Amino acid sequence: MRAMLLIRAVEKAWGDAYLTEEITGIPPSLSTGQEAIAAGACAALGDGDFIFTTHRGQAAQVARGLDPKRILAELYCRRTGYNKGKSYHVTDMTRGVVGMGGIVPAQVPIAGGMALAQKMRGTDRVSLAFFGDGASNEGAVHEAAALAAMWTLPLILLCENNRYCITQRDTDALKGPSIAARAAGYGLPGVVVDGTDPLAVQAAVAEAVARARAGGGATFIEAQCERLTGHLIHDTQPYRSREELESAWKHCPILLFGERLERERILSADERARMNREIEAEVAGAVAHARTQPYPAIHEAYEDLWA
Amino acid sequence: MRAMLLIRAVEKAWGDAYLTEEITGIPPSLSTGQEAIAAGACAALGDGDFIFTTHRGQAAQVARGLDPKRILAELYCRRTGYNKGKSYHVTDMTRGVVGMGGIVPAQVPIAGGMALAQKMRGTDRVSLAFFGDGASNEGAVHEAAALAAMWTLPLILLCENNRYCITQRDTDALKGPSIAARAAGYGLPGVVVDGTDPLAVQAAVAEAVARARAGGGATFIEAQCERLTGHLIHDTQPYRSREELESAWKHCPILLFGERLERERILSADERARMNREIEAEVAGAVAHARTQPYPAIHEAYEDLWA
Amino acid sequence: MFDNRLFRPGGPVKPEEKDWPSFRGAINEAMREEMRRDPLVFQMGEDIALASPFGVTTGLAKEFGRERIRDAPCAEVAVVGAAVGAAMGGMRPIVEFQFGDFMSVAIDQLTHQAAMLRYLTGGQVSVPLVIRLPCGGGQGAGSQHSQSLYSWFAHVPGIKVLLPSTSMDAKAMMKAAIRDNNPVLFFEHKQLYRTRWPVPAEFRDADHVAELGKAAVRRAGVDITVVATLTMVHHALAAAEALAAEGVSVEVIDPRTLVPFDVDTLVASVRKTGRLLVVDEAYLNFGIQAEVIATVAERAFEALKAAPRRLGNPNVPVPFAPCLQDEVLPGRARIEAAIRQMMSR
Amino acid sequence: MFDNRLFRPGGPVKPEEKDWPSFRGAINEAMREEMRRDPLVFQMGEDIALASPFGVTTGLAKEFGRERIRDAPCAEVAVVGAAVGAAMGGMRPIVEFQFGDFMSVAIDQLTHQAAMLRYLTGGQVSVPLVIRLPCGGGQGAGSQHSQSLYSWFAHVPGIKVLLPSTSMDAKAMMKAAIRDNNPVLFFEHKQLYRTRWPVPAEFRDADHVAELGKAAVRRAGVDITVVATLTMVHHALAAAEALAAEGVSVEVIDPRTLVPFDVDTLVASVRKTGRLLVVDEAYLNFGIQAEVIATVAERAFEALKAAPRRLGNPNVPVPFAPCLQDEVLPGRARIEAAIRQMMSR
Ligand SMILES: Cc1ncc(C[n+]2csc(CCOP(=O)(O)OP(=O)(O)O)c2C)c(N)n1
Ligand SMILES: Cc1ncc(C[n+]2csc(CCOP(=O)(O)OP(=O)(O)O)c2C)c(N)n1
Ligand SMILES: [Mg+2]
Ligand SMILES: [Mg+2]
Repeated sequence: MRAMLLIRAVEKAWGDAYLTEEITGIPPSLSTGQEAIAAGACAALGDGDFIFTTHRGQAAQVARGLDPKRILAELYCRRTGYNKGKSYHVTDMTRGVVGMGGIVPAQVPIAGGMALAQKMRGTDRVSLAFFGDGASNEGAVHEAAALAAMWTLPLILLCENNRYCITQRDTDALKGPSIAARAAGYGLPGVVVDGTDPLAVQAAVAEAVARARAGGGATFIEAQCERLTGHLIHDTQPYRSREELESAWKHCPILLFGERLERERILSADERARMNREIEAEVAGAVAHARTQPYPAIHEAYEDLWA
Repeated sequence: MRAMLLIRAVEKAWGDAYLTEEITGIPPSLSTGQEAIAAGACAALGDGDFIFTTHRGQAAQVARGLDPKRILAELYCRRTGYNKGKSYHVTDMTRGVVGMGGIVPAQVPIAGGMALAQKMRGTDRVSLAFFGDGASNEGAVHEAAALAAMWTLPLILLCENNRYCITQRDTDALKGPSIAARAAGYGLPGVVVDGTDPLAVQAAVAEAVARARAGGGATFIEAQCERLTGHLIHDTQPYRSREELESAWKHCPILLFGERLERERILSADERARMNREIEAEVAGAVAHARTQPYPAIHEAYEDLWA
Repeated sequence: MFDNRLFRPGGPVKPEEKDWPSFRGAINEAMREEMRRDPLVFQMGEDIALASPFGVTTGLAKEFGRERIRDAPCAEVAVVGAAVGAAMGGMRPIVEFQFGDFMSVAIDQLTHQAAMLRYLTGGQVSVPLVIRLPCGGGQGAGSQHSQSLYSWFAHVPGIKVLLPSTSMDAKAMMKAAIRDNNPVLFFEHKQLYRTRWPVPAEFRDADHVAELGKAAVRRAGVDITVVATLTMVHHALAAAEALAAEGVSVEVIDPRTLVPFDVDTLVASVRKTGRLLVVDEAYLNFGIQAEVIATVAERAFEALKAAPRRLGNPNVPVPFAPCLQDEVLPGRARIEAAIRQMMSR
Repeated sequence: MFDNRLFRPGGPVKPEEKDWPSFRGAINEAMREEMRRDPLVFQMGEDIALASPFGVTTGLAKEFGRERIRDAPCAEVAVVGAAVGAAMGGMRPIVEFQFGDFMSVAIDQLTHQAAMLRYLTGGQVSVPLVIRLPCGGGQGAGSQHSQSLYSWFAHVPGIKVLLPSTSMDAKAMMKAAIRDNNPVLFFEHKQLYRTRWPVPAEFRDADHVAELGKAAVRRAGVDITVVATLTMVHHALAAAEALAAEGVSVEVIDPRTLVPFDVDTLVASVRKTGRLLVVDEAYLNFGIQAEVIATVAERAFEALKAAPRRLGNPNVPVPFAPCLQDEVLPGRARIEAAIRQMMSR
């Protein structure tokens, strides 16, 4: 729960910074509605594992325990951000988080390569690639899935089906029974899971992790959810009806999980509110931190290209 | 039967020309063992339809009724060849034959585009793309299949599974139940057919053609056979055991179909031998023709680039 | 250093600009007119029907329907391939990429198929298609959304490469691209989309089509030739104005097309001025700037009075942080400095 | 016109050549030594274990096993991606393409991922990988199997580009490529594979590694500088011999690496000779030839006595028919003619 609330708070801070023109550039892409996937998936991973994120990657970065201060510093283009202001695809190799997403879904074959490295080096680490429903139609996913099957790689292909590829509805672009149904064609296990339920996602990923660690190879998971906000922050989703959006919001994972925790008397509404206040304070602190951080110096434009 | 014998004779002529060093350059890729697929598929197509061939495309060119004289003239690099000596991917737009194959399997998305053009122009023509088992792992096939499903294109994806991608056995590279099994993931019908039986191939393609003409969209067909000769003519297949090759030759489509026609008293062994002699004479004539044709003039190197 | 203030991509329209067509509007109008004229013209691209990424296709789906303005899936190999096949089948496709950088995933379909198929088949097919590639930096969009990769495509045979810099050219060149029987890449600098430009009367003439392969002399001068493309044309013009006050007369040449390339206008200019500066956002090493210099060195060697120079991205990815981004993009200030230095020798 | 007889790709080995290592054997030996030295080095490629397309990996699977010599499927995006990811995971992959042209399907993984990831992450990762790209024409292999596309890759930041032309360089540069911590493209001209070259003693030294970024002066001369790569080095040397008889002293420079590029050796040579001819099989327009000329025009303008010139493929696909193919490739005869013409002015 905490992870999901923190994700939403960090993203809100980023979105606000853009809307108030504190930061400029490419508009933020929020994962509102998808928080349970990142939270569930990261909860199933161990310390040495790797994740490869998308253009909508903040949820996973936060869920993997990265420091909101340094995430926001990056999004504020500061030199103390994780990537020194070089890109907003936040990366922290010490936590196995590789930020990608400029090219959809180039991270998937690379995650396969990381899995290959782990296998060849004899570790039991797994590599998990996030990608979207739209991305699933790209050849890169196909090739990476086939290779993972062929080489029995410890890879998890985690498709976040948030129903949209920008303005294109998944049902317009995908005519099979599900995206995970494609897994069978590669000889991989394919699983569809409720992406609004962090525990369901965690369970599915945990099973995939266990399979991978045991040398059983890759798993293709499709976590279905709803994209509640626009593709980018300035997208007001005119291509979706009011009814569609209203019903989508009923699938808000924070809402659903909050209700459930209340129902199951694990976390009361009050406790949740308190948790949220703490988180908001933490994020406000992170924003304040980011704002005071220095911008990169000009000469840094020429650094970090060559090893 | 005639088509299959003619294919093999034309290819033999090409192979011989290379082995005797009459022609140089990239070694010929013969489709020995695969003749039934081209013969069956082309028999199911109508006059206005289109086929997109592979690097192993002579079988389909011959089966589609192209003139062996001009095919061989092209392979002999003469200016009266179909492509004026510019490439060995023999093309004849008047017969809807597009020769491709330099880049595996770039022809598949393009065949999809031809299908789109036919659909938009309101014709009932279909577009058929050949590609191999190895090629099926390329992203281009995935993307084209998904697009064909999405736009209900009159396209036939005809995978010739000859068991090998150069030296790589299909079972090493493909871990699903079959290549056609991938079709389901796109929401396309997928069919596995015996690629050594021309009538079975013809029936499967005819059904796909009927579906496409009726507006029912694309079909994915996998025709399974054996590659009897090497990947290229100089490949002696040291990576295959003698037993494997011997058992593969039992699947020679010409042998099998010949036996069947004999059994069913449609074509006796004598008649077949006569047919073959006629064909050999025809091909010998085509070779003689090709040899006498002029080479392109130097200035032709600079022609045909811009429209 | 890139001077973002030179264009106001946002902000209110100034009174005098009211009747000037915007750059993106000009492309839209060209496509609209050509789609009206020729029912074989159609478009494919991600989100072009419902929410055109940069507003270039806005309104077209309403007029022409979703069959001719086709929302494409995120599958660029299939989409470019579909364009190649459709073109061979007699259609005239236009493909939009959201960012031109993404062409990186579909280059084979462009350079080995679209561009080569006519040659390979001995002239049996033609492949009339237009690919629209938003390019350029300055929007803080990061390394993979800010590039100007035309040097790649101008290098290989069979592809026309267009770089419009004004509304008039955007319209007339787009019309020429659509009517051309070859694969054409149409690069659209994102910083230009919302700019507005005064246009001559023929802008309104639906039959006015640009002749491809003619450079424009944007400003006549006698001391130095500056060759610039896209936004850099305007940076160069601003620099030229500033230098005019110092008594330096700058000629600004906008090649407009890289393939075909107008060697004659370039050579004539350098024969007059004797000095050459080439400015482009492309990566500097092995970029189009080198070709311009090499062409002049070969064809107008005796006319050169001083070493030619070039400006461009100094071969690093365009960084995300605006302060770093602006550092690696050329612009008015750098052009002025370079000209001053060249004139002082 | 391309002179195929300059190298005998087939045919019996001449007696004096017996102890000379072949070009492909040199690459093989470099990879073997490095794989022995460093267990993290491994290879992926189509058919590299069982029937190496050009024989470069022959025998390696036997020594190192099928895990380290991995037969890859026909899926170049996945394979290059696997190399990038494996490199980030601490391995040192070498990838073979059967023909370098096929890189066209996987460029994004190279230029936007392998080359950019270090920069984008602020230096957190490094991507040590080698991609071997057989290139060049002359074998009658057709338009999509005969190209020399390094101009593309030298243009974008983050990739080293190597063009070895002798057995010694092939070995020492391959070793340097494997030990380098950046993405490296290793272009192998197919006409060179079976050629044999005399080598100095350090060829046998497993610790001898080339310093990347140092051009070789293949022949000293005072009248004209010829810059040539790969097979063209040898065509240029043959032309130089012929011209020596006519009293023309030709200096032949082999840059060996395009990125990093040795500007100093080039400039020093032209300062001495005053004349420059650049020869390469690359398409001429917007190709690497232009960069060499532009560099000299910028850095050694005053030294130039005559207009520089360049030879290359005149921007058509390499046709299938040998007679047409030979027409579009440069070679010894054209080099001689160009030099004669340049000296006669
Ligand atoms: C190769 C490539 N094509 C297109 C894009 C443009 N693009 C950026 S995000 C996006 C949407 C992808 O949709 P999906 O995979 O469903 O992810 P979501 O945005 O829904 O998280 C697209 C098409 C890109 N970045 N790269
Ligand atoms: C993109 C690309 N990768 C690799 C190759 C090299 N290649 C040529 S033919 C071939 C074999 C393809 O196998 P398959 O699709 O099964 O066809 P087959 O040769 O068996 O007919 C390969 C890998 C190529 N031409 N293009
Ligand atoms: Mg989505
Ligand atoms: Mg095969």
